[in-house]
Amino acid sequence: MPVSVKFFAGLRESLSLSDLSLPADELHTVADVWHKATDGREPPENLLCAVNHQHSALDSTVSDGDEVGFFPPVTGG
Amino acid sequence: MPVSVKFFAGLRESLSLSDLSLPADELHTVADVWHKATDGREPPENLLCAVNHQHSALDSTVSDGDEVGFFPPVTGG
Amino acid sequence: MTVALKTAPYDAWDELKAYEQQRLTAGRYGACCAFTGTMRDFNEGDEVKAMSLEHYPGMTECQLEAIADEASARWPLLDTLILHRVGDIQPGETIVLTACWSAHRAASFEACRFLMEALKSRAPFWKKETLQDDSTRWVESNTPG
Amino acid sequence: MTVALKTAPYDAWDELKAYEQQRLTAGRYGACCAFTGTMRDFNEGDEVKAMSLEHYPGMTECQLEAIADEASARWPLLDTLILHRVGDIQPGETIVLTACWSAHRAASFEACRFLMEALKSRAPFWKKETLQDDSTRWVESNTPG
Repeated sequence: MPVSVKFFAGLRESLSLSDLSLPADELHTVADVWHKATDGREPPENLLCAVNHQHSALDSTVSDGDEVGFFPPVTGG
Repeated sequence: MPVSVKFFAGLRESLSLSDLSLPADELHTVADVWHKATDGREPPENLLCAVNHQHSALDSTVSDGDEVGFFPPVTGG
Repeated sequence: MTVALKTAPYDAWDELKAYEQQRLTAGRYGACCAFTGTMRDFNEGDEVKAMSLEHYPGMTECQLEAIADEASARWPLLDTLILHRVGDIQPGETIVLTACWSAHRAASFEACRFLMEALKSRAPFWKKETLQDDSTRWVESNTPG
Repeated sequence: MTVALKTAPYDAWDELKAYEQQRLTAGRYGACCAFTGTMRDFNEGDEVKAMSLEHYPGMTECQLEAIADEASARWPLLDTLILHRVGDIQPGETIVLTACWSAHRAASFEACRFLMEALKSRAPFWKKETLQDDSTRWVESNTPG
């Protein structure tokens, strides 16, 4: 099962990336997913990440079939 | 001008006193008003007093024409 | 800023909607915190059939206005509403409504809480409950905030 | 407990009235604290003409439900309601509504405040403002609570 990757808000716009599907091989952490999806870009300082809809960190583990989200600080409410 | 005295809630019921008008002479403090109005009863520990609709204490000053209120702890809201 | 005593049942949400439409300018405020206190049908382990709310006419309005003024002095509020029932009340009916409008949420939350705490300790209202056997009792003290 | 996303304008007070009538039992609760966050027509010194609220479908609902569950675990609540707009919003429209019902006031006030603070820091919503000259900008950070 591939890893599904989603970008939101300003990050989606600045990277021109929205939805990706990446082969799970060699993707062990959220950081691996970020680097693969962005061709090795430096992650922004205020980057937020989620794995399967739960807030996560760059060193969180990723498994086959996971959904990984990347987004800037949230501003709802 | 006499001093107007009002009792409320449980205190009104237990003393059987509601509205009184007392000559202002010799009434210098709220305590004086209490003693005159109640024939020298001991004021209850949790007694609250108001002079002209402002929360006051037994040693607060009373003047001609003032309205003095006596009541138990408030329980609104 | 509005403070009013109500002698008949009122719907808190209808009152808020009407007040906001009449008194606030849409787009100017970003936050409203509202609180309703409602009569429960039980208290201190007993079923309560009805309640009567006595107050001190004149002093009540004076104290509620002072409390609303104090909130406006302490927080940047755009408007404040306090409604309070007096007289005979049935279970389920709204007793008190407090609401504060502000630009940002902190002021409205803090001021609305302040209004309720101040009202509960300073506004001259007294509750008398009627129990199932038609006996009555004065409520002795408020729940701590 | 109800969490819902709204794609069209809604009246917060109508929603509260309907929810209370349908879901709460009159006489069982003594306190309700409600908060509304409304779109202002100005922000950071600029006039704002419109707003678009992006969110993370799936994660949004999951986070809002977790926040509501956490409130219920921390305070003795009878019910909790969270509504949040997504999509295009006009100034004056309600963005968020949170409400907590409880027996006594402290729980409803504290839990309602908690819902808003948690929502503002954890729920994946992002505001994009359209200014008078039709330029757009992402809101970078929330007002501190």
